[in-house]
Amino acid sequence: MLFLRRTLPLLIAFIVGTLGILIYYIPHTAAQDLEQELARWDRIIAAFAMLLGIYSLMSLHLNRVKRQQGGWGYSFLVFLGFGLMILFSLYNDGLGPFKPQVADSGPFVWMFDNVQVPADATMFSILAFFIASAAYRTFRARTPEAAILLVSAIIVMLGRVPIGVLISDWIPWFSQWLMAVPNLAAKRGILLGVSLGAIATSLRIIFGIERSYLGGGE
Amino acid sequence: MRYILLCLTLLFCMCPVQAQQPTQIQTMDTPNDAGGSITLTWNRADLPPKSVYKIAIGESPNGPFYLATELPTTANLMSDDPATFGHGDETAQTHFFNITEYQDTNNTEKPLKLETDKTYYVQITTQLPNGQMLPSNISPATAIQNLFNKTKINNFILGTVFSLIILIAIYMARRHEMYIRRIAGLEALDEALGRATEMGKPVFFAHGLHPMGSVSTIAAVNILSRIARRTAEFNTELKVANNDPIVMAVSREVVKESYLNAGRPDAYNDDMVFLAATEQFSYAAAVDGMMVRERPAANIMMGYFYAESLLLAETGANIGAIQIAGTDSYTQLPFFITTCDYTLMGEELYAASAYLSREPKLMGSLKGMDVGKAFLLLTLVLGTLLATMGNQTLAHIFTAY
Amino acid sequence: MKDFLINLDRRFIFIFVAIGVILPALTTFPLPIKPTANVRAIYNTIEEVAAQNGTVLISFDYGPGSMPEIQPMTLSVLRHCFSKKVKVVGMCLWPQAVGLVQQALDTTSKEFDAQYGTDYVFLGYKTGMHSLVINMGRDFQGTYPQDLQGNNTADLAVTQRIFGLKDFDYVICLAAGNTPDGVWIPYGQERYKFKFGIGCTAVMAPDQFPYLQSGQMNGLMGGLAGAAEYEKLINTPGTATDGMRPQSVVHVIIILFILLGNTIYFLYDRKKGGAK
Amino acid sequence: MTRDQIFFITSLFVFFVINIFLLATGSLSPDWAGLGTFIAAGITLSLYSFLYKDNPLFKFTENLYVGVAAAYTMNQVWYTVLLADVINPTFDLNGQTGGNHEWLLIFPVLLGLFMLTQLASDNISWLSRIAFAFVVGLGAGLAIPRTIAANVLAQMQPSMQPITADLAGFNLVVILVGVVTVLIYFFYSVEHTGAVGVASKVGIWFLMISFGASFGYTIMARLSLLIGRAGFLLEDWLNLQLPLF
Repeated sequence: MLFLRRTLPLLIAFIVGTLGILIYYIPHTAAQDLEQELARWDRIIAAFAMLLGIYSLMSLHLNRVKRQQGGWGYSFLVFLGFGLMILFSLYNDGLGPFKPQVADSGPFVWMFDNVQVPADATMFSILAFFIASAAYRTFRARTPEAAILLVSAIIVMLGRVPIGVLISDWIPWFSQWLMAVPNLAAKRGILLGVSLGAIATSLRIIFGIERSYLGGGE
Repeated sequence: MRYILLCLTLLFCMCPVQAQQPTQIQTMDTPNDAGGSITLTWNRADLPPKSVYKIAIGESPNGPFYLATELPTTANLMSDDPATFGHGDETAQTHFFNITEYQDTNNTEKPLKLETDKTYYVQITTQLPNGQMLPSNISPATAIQNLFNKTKINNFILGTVFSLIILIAIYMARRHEMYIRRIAGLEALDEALGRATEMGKPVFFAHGLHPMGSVSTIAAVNILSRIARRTAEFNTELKVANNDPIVMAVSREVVKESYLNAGRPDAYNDDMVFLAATEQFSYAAAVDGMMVRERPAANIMMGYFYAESLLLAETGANIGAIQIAGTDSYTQLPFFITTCDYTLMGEELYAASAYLSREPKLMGSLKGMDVGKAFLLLTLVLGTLLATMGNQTLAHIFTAY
Repeated sequence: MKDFLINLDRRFIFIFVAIGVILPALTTFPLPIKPTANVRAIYNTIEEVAAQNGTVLISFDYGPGSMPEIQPMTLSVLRHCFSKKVKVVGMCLWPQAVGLVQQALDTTSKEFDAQYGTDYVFLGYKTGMHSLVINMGRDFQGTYPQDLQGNNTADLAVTQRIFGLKDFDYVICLAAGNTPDGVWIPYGQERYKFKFGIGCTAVMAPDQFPYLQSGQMNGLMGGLAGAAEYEKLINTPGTATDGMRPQSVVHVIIILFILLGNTIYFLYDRKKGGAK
Repeated sequence: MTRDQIFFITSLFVFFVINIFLLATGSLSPDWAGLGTFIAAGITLSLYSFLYKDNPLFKFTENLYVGVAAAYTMNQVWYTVLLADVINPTFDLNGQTGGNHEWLLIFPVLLGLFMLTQLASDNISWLSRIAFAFVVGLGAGLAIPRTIAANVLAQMQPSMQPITADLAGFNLVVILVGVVTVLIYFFYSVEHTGAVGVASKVGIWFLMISFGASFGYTIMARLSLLIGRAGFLLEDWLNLQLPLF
């Protein structure tokens, strides 16, 4: 039984991982067809992974209601919103769930346009207010590094907006230079470092050194 | 004297040479592909403008030949495709063409695709503007499926070498101690915890929004275990606000273990590690509310944060708490840098985790990546110097074909 | 006065920002919008594709949270393509983009009388991210046998002769996340070497410059300013151009806040020893 | 009645008065679209109430939104993948797969169902590890050669160009110095003292300029989102014909 719980997953990760690497270098159609099939399987499993995300969100709220943890009353709203939207999704503007989805009319689209879009858009726009208050109260040049950061931010902000052009033609040019040279250099340095890190992590996964992604204890 | 001789010879070969049929013809399977294509190469010749190369292909040496393509005499030089033909000087003097299909004159609705593992016969004819045709001799070729893409040889070598370095480094890290430079962020962390003890106020900790499987959350939990040990020793109140039940469960284990190792099992209770809220903004609002009420002396944020980083850091700064942050989310780093006293940037979060946990897989990876960075760094400098002196070979080696 | 300035209530600043956004939106004052080279590169590439009446693939990877920045780009690029008879294939790597793109397609196709199936096709969302790009890279019609409405892609005029990513004349990615540098470049552009341009939120714009210089990307529209520049190029001003007025004013307000905050910090706050 | 409750009720009352006024003047149409704009404006304002204080109205709307968003994602996953890529090809439901049934799809579906067992009881949740091993292992394998090609090689070559004696050459030198010093900053085997210390100091300056750029751009992005919502409230809801003056 231990083979199934521990060794089999690591074996699968090793086989599938090494295949993923080697196929990149092999143009032969047999290898390319295998890569296509593996990628196709990956897409279908990814769909179930998204269902897992939704399923765990729902069970989280279910547990909150069962144990009446803080704010459990609001979890009913999650179920309300979810249930209503699922109903409209199945209704699919009259065609039912086994026909292609109707994306330009019907109650499902109405709910998306008038509940999800305003909520999601507003949620992110709240940050503009917090940025403004932080700009005044907390963004301090505490250290020389933070000072460089703030000066660079101010130049870039002025350069990207028409008012910068009105002040002087140099600002947009200098702001563009800041983006295309020092910013590029730092981002390329970070990118090279992060890429080596990503390769190291991938290697640890393939060779079974990294196991935390399997989750669920030993 | 020698100089004049040189001019004469030059003069001699400048005069219009009598045009002849294509020379140095070679046909071969097109490399680095899954078959279905034959490559034809022939020498570039000085031909009057508007002359054309016609390439014909047939299934038997003397059987019907069909037109594959017509090319102007200036097109398709080998130097256009360095991935396959390299960067030699001769590439600018030779033409090439990949034949993948031809037009069968009797059934004309769709061009016929070349079949793999079948021998075809190829002939190239120079057609001068006056219509004169100069055919070359016929040469056979067979398209086959290749097993290795030679244009990716630099990618393959770089990948294999770097992988070996990482795996060997991890293997060595298991055998004996490895040196890592001291991480300034961790000193700042100890100083902050010391200050919190003097002021007798709690220490807050937040993990970011990533799930337990993510590298950033693992690093955050490693750092939490060290903080918990310090708060156990200094008898300072620790509060860990979570937004993910699994991360909360793991954090409870880690904090309980740290209190045990510090010999203070009695000081630990489960309420120190709690679920503040599940959604991003409610989580930030809940933690902000607690911070304003309990006025912690230190606010520590480690892990992968999203837009809520600003809400937490701004409130922390306003209640005067010492703030230490560490994140590999590069979009949130600027907000931490301008609001916190010390920020672990990007990979420093992983380095701190390795420094604390001394886990072989983390130490080995870090050392292996250092070797990789040193190699890339030196190559860049050397490559630029050589390129400035006109030698592009290093730059050509490090090109993604 | 000093104490009032130092611990100014956060909500007072919120009101100030709200006014800074609403007032300029109510008025109109001319602001010079000069398209930069990176935005012009996308415009020119679409013009080239129009010259050989080619087909463009647009990947919409954003949600309502980034709509104010990316939706104007979607509208401008679609208007540009439809006005020049460039065939458009739309797809999404983010699920929430489907509803937003459907709206944009409906409005712009009516404006230019673009017919579904002959001028544009919308494939909707599929899971898989990198795996999806690997699949469609080599076998486009196998990955998308049907479009969002259920028609066979093999029968639609736009997608009939598209068998892989190399058959597209230009690939544009309008993204709020890291799908351009995390998915499209390593899993698509790296192998099929197609011309690749992107429009992204201002948050992601600075990270794209290494790819612009290396030639992996040939154009970039960054944030609302990028959208406004593109609207200027196709001279149909829209929400982005209107948004530039409040954007300019609020930028100045934020910059003044930072400067004011720091002067107070250096004059008074530092002695109090908030932090070292 | 606390100050907050009074403030809450008056703002609710004001909101309804405005809507009745809009309905009366015909700028809010009495059909589904009009109702939609009304609800959208209500949601926008109730979420903005978070700026005053985290309150029940905000939690009400946020949780409702979480439920709707989860169902929307599920809808896309069902229609465009499970139905279109699994059920139709397997059972030839829409008759567009030429009669052949792809029974081989049972394997990815099985692995997908294995993944769902992660939340089930312990004695079968280990099945999810097989599915995770496949997905994470394949992802790691596919990533390595492409990361080398797109993020290492393709980024090295443009930084190894000949230095010319003009602005372009100067830029290349600055970029080279920046990349090299940033790599040195993220170096852990050598103490940051002496020459390495100076190099990492220069590296931090480059990092700070690039973080400043990201910081400025992020501020621009968040402000654009606010401008977008203000545009919705002013033009779509209040139906003001801008510009007023």
